[in-house]
Amino acid sequence: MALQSLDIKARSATTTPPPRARNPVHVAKLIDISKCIGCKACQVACMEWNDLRDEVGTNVGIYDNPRDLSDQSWTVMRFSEVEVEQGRLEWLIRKDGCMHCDDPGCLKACPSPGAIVQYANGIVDFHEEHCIGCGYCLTGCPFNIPRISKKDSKAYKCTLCSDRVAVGLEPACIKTCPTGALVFGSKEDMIHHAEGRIADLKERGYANAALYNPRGVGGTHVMYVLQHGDQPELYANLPKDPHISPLVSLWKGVTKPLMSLGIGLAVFAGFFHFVTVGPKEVEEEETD
Amino acid sequence: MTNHWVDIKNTDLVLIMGGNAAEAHPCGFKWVTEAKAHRKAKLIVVDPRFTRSAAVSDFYAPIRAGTDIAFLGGVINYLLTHDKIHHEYVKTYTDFSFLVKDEFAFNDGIYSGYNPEKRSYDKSSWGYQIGADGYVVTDPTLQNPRCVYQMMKAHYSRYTPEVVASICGTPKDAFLKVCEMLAETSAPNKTMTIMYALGWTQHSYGSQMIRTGAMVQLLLGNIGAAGGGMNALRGHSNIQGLTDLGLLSNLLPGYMSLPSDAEQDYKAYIEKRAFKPLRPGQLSYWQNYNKFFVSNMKAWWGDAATAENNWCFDWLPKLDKGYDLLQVFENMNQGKVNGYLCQGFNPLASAPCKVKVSGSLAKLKYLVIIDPLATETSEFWQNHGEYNDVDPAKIQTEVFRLPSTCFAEEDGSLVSSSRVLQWHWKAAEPPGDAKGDQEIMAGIFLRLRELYKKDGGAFPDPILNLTWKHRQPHAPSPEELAKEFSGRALKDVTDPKDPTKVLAKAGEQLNGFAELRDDGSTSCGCWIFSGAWTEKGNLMARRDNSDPFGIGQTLNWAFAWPANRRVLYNRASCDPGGKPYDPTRKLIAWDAATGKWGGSDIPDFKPDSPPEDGMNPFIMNPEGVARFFAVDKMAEGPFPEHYEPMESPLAVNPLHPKNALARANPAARVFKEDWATFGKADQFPYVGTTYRLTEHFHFWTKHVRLNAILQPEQFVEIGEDLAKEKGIKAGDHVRVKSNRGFIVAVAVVTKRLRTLDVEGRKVHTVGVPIHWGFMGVAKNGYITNTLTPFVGDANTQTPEFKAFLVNIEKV
Amino acid sequence: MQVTRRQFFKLCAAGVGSSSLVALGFAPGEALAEVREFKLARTTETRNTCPYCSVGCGILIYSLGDQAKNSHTEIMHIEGDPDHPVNRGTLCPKGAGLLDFVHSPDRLKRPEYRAPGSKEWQAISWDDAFTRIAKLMKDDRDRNFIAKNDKGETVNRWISTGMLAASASSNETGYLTQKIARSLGMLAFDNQARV
Amino acid sequence: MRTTIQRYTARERSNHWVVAIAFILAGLSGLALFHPAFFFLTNLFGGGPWDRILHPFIGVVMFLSFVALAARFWRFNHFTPADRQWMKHIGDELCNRDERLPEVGKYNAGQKYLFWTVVVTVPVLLLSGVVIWQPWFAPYFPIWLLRVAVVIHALAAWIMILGIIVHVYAAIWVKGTVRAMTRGTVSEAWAKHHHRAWYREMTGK
Repeated sequence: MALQSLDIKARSATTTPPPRARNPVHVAKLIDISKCIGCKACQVACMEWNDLRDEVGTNVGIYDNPRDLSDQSWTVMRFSEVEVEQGRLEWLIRKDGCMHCDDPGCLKACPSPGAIVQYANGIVDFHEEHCIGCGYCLTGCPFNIPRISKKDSKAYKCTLCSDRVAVGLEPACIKTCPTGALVFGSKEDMIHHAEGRIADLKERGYANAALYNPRGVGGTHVMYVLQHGDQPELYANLPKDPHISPLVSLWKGVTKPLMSLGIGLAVFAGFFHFVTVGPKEVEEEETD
Repeated sequence: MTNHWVDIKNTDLVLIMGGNAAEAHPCGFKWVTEAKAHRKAKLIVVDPRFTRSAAVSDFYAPIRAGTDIAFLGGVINYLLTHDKIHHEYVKTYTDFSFLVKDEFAFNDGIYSGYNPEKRSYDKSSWGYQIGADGYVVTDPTLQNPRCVYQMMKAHYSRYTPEVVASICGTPKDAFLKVCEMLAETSAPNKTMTIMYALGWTQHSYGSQMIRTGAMVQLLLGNIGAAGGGMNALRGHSNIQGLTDLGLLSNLLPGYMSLPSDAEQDYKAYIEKRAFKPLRPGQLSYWQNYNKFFVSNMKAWWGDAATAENNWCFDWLPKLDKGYDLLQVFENMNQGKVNGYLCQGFNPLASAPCKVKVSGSLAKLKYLVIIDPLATETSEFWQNHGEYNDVDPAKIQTEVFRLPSTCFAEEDGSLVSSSRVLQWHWKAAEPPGDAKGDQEIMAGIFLRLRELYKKDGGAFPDPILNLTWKHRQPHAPSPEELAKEFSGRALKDVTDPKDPTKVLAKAGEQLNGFAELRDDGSTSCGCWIFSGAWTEKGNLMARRDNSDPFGIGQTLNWAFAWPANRRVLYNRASCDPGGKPYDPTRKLIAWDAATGKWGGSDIPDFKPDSPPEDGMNPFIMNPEGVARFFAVDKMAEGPFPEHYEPMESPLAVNPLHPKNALARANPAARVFKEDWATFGKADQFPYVGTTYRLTEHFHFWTKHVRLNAILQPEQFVEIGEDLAKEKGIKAGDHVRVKSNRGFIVAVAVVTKRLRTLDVEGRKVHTVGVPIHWGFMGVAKNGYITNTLTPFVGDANTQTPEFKAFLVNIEKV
Repeated sequence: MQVTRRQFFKLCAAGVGSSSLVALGFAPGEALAEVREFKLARTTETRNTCPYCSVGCGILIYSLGDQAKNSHTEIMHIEGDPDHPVNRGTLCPKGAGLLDFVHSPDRLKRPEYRAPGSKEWQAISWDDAFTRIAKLMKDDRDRNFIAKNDKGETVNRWISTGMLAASASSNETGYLTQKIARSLGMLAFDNQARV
Repeated sequence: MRTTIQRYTARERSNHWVVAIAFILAGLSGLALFHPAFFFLTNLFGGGPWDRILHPFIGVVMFLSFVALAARFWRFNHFTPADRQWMKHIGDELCNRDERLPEVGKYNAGQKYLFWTVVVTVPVLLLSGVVIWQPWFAPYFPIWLLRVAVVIHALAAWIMILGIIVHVYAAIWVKGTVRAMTRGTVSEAWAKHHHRAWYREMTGK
C-alpha cells in the first residue's frame, strides 16, 4: 500500500473533505486474546521502535507495568483474574491501546487542523507538531487512550506504526508477538482470520467467543477476538458498546456551527437594527 | 530437545510440566499455538502456579512443588492398568521384555545396595540378567515377573489416583482428566510432546522427574515421532553448546567423559565407554568412542598426541569425584580454593544459599570476572546496604573485572535447544576497551604459557604443547576455532569399504564424524559438531529456510548436531517394518528400492540397515532399545520413586511413612554443615518456589531499561487464602524467610496460587521470582537465592530451587 | 442612518477581503499529513542470534552508518529475522529489548582491579591484568597441582583454582575455554547448565 | 460649554477596560478553538499551542477583574419593580420610541440583565475552564467531567459573547454612551433622556 497510506480520509478541525478518489486497502490489527500470553513483547517493541522509554516504576501488587498508558507507553497489558465458571480460573490479558476507530472520537473532538488524521487505510494518527495540547481528544475517545505528555503537553498514542505501514511493513508489535496473538493485514482478512479463531474457540467450549469490532464507533481497525464476547467488561473493563460521548458528537456535530451562526446572526441583527431603526440620539447633545 | 522447536507444530497434545514455556521461551511456545490453531492440538499445563502458559491452556492442573514423580508415576499406573500404551512400540523398541537381576530389590522406598552412611548405592544388583551368549535375557511374552514390564507395573501400582491426589494436592478428577487426555496419544497416529525446563531439573531428584516423563512418552510411543519427544527447553542461548562441548567438571567434548583416578589404563578407559551391544544385531554407536577420543586429543595436542603416549591420555586430569558448582563452593568455603574465574557467570546471584556463596568467595585469593555487564559477583566484596551487607575491609580477595563483548560485537555460533548450530555476525565494535572472550582467554593463556616456557613449573607439557595454530595468536578467530572443532583430515581418510576411495584429503575439513579415525589421521575438537564446517564451507551459516515436506524440518537452515539430524531416534517413528506410524508426519521410512532410509530428516540409524535385520532405533544404547529400567545410570534407583523435597511440609514420605531414610532422596549429596541449614515445617510452614518471569532474563535484564520498565521491582506471589490468614494485601511489603536468610519484597496476591489439600492438610505456596539484585537499572532488590537450600539433584547436582520451606510476614 | 446599496457592497467586499486573507495564508497551512520518517532507510543490517534463551531466535541488528572507514557504527535498532524458521521475525520481551542490553549503562568498558581490602575499583591495563592473573594462576597451580594421588596413580589435576564458563558465549569461545582449562588440568570447571 | 455628568470614575473605567480587553482576548483565543472556521485566530496569539497556553491565563485575568467590577456595580443592579415596567416596553426601547419608556435609574433592566448574565457566566467559565485546563488541572478530573466541562464552558462563553455583542451594540446604538466609558462623563441631555432617575439623583434637578 506504500505511499497511498498517506491518503487521508479525515483530518481534525477541517470542514471540507480531503481527496477521496483513491481507495486503498483498509488495514487492521487483530488481537486474539485467547493466544495472548501477556509477555509484553509488544510493549517493548513499541517503545523500542518509537524511541520511547517509560519510567522504571514500582510494583503495586499486580503484574501490570507500566501501570497505565502514557506518552511513553502507547500500549500496555491489562491482567484480569476471573472465574467465569465456578472453580475455573481464567487469566485474561488484554493488550490495551488505540483502537483506530473508523469514526474516531479524538479526531472529531480535536480543534487543531491536522493534529489528528485518519489515513485512508484506517490508521488514526496524531501529528504532534500540530497538536496544541488542549486535551480535547481525551474527551472524544470512548476507550480512554490518548495521553498528554508532561514533557511537552502534546497528545500521544499508538500510531499503528504508520511509518512502518507506509513502507509496507507490519507494525512493530505485530512483528514481535511471539504467539501470533497479534496479526495484521487487510481488515477483510482479519475478520476472516477471526472467524476461524472463533470457530476454534467454540469447539474448545467458549460458546460466546466473538469478534470485538464495535459498531458504535463505526468498527475499529484494532479488533479483539474475545473468548467471552458477551462480556467484554471482563477484560479490564473493555466497553461493551463504545460510542463517542453524545456530549462530544452532538457538540461537535451541529451545535457548534449553529452557535457560530448564532453569534454571526447577533452581529448582523445589530447591524440591521442600526441601519433600519437607527441610533438613539439625544437631540440637545452637542457633537464633539 | 529430542525434537526441535518448529516440530512442536506437528503435535496433537502438549504437556507443559516442570516448565513454563510461554513465559520462558515465548518464541518457541509459538509452535504450541500453531499446533493448537492448525492441528486442533490441546495444551495441558501441570504446575504449582497458574502461569501464563496455563492462561492459554485447555486444561490446567495444580500440583504441589516437588511431587511430579508421584503425578507421573500415577500416569504410568493409569496407562498400564487401562492398557493405554503403544503395544508394538513398547514391545519392540523398549526393554519391556528384558529380565532384571534377581538380586535387585526395592524395599519401602530404598533399592538394594544402599549405604546410609555414604548416602549412596552399590549398584551391582541394578542390571539385566545376562545370558551365556553375553546378551540380555528377555521374555517376549512379558509374563516373567522379573521382566521390566511386570516389575514396572508392580512398582507403580502403588501410585493410585487417590495416592496421587493426596501427595500432589491435585484434585483427583483433574488428575484423571490429564490421564485421559494423555492416554489418547497411545494411538500410533497420535503424538504428544512434553516440554519441560528447570521446573523439573531444579529438584534433589530432578533427573528422575525427567526420566518419569520420558517413561510416559515411551509407553505412549511418542519418542522419535514428529510432534513427540522429550523436549528440554534450555535456558541460555548456548547452554546446549557449552554442554555439548563438555564444559562441565567431568566431561570432554561430545559427551565423552574424563577418566577417574582408577582408570589408569587407557584401553580399559576406552573399553568401558565403547559399549558392546547387549542384544544381537544392535549398532551401539558408542563403539566408535575411540575414534572420537583420539581425534579430540589430536585437535588439542596435535603432533604431541601419539599412539605411544596413548594420545596424551595421561595429560587429561582424572577425577576423584565431581567438581560441580556446589562441590566447588563447598571446597571454597573450606578454604581449599584459591582462585576462581567467572566467565559470563554470576554465581552470587545464581547459586543457592547466598550467605554461603558470599562467604566462600571472600576466602578466595583472587577472582577474575569476565563479563559484558557489572554483575553482583563482581561486587560481592562491596557494601550495597541491606542487599549486600559486607565489610570490604575484611575481604582480602583480589578481584579483576574484565569487560567482554556481547553478542552484537562478535562472530560465532550458538547451539539452540533444537541442537542447531547457528552462526552470527558482528554488528558493531564493543564499548570502550572491551575485548572478545577468545582474546581474553588467549591473553591469560599465552602469558601463562610464556611463564611456563621461561620458568618451568608443575607439569607444563599439556600447556606448552596445546595446539595454537592461529594467524593472530593473541586473538584466535572464530572461524579457525569452528574449523578445529568440526574436524579435519591430518592424512588422507579413505573409505573402509574401498581403501582406494579418498573421503577427505589431508588438510581438508571432514564431512562428519563418520570420517573420524582412531589412528591419529583425523583431528576433531568435538565429534558431535563434526561436519559443521566442511570443504563446502560454514554450514552453520546456511540460511535456506525452505521446508519441502511442510513439517518444519528445514534441513538446509544452519547445521544441527548430530549429522544435521533434526529429530533424534527418528527410526522409532516407523513400525518395525520401516513404515511411518503416521505417514502425514513422515520423518523417515525404509525405501526398499534404494535400500536406504530416507525422508524429511537425516535417519538416526544405520542408513542402509534393512528392517528385517532387526536393528532397533536407540542406537546410542547398547541394548538398541529405550530403557524403562535405568540399570545403573541413575544415582537413586532404576525406577523413579517419589521422595519429598529436602525441605518439605510433610514430615514423612506418604509412600513410606515408616521409613525415615526414604523421606527425601536417599542418594542426594548433602554436605555435613548444610544439614543444619535446612528448615522444618513448624517454623517454615509454606512451600517456597523460585522462577522466572517472562519480562526478564535471569539476572541480565535488570541491566536493560526496557525490561526494567516491564517489571521494575522485586515481588513475591501468594494465594488469597494465605494473604487473608497473614493480613497481607496486594502491594504490601513482606518479608520471606527461610532458615538461610530473608528477602523483603512487594506482595502480589493472586488467585493463581491455590491452597492445596495435601495429606489432609492445607499447603500454601509462596512464589519467588528471581530477577533482582543490587546492580542494574531496575529497582534494587534482594538476591532470591538467599532463601534456597544448598543441595542438588543426586545425579546432576543442580540445586533444589523449586521446592523449599519459607515463612512470610508483613513488614 | 441608512445603508445605501453602495455601502452594502463595500461591506461585502470587506468581508470577502478578510476571508481571502485567511485563504492567503493567515490560516495555518494545509500541511501534508506525513508519517514519521522510516528510520531504517539507510542503516546497515547484520544478522545475529538472540543471546538470551535457547530458542535461538534470529535477529536483525540495524546500525547507523554504512561501515565506511570514518563512520562509527552505532546500533540503533534490533528486530526479529523473518527468515528464521523458528521465530519467523517474532521476539519475546527480552529479545525485543536487546537494544538496551547493548547500550546498558552497566556495560563494562575497561578492565578494573580491586585490591585486597579495598572499597573501590581502580583502572588496570589489559596487559597488566593478564600478566597479574597469569602470575596468580601459575603460582597457585605450581603450588597445588596434584600429579599423583595418595595411591600413586597419575591424576594430573589442579583443583585449587576453578572456573565457571559462560552460557551465552559462542561455541568457539567455549571450545577454546575447554581446551585451555583441561590443558591446565582444571577440574573445578562448570558452566551455567549446572544451575 | 455643555454640561456633563460624571458617570464612571477613572478607576471604574480602567477596570471595565481591563475586563473588556481580557474578554476580547479570551473570546478570540477561545473562539479559535471553538470551530475550525476560527482557528486562524490562533495566529494572533502565536499559534495553536500559545493560544491554548494563554487562553486560560487571560480567562483568569478576566475573572479577577470582573470580580472587582461586579463588586463596584453590584448595588446598582438590583432589580426594582420599575425594571419590570421597563421590560414590558422593550419593544419601544428597540424601536427608539423612547418617549413611551418609563423612568430609568443608573441602569435600565436590559443593562441589569447583562450584568447578571456576566455575573453568572464568568464564574461558570472559570470553574469549567479549570477542569479542562491542560496540563495543570485536567489530569485530576475524570474524563466524563472533562466532557461536561467542555460543553458548559463553550455554552457559557457563547451566552456571554451574545450578551457582550448586545452590550457593545447598545453602546454604539445609543449615541453618547461610549464616552461614559472613555471619558467617564455623559451629557446632561443623555443622562436626562436615558437615565432620568439617575440624572435627578446626580443633579438634584
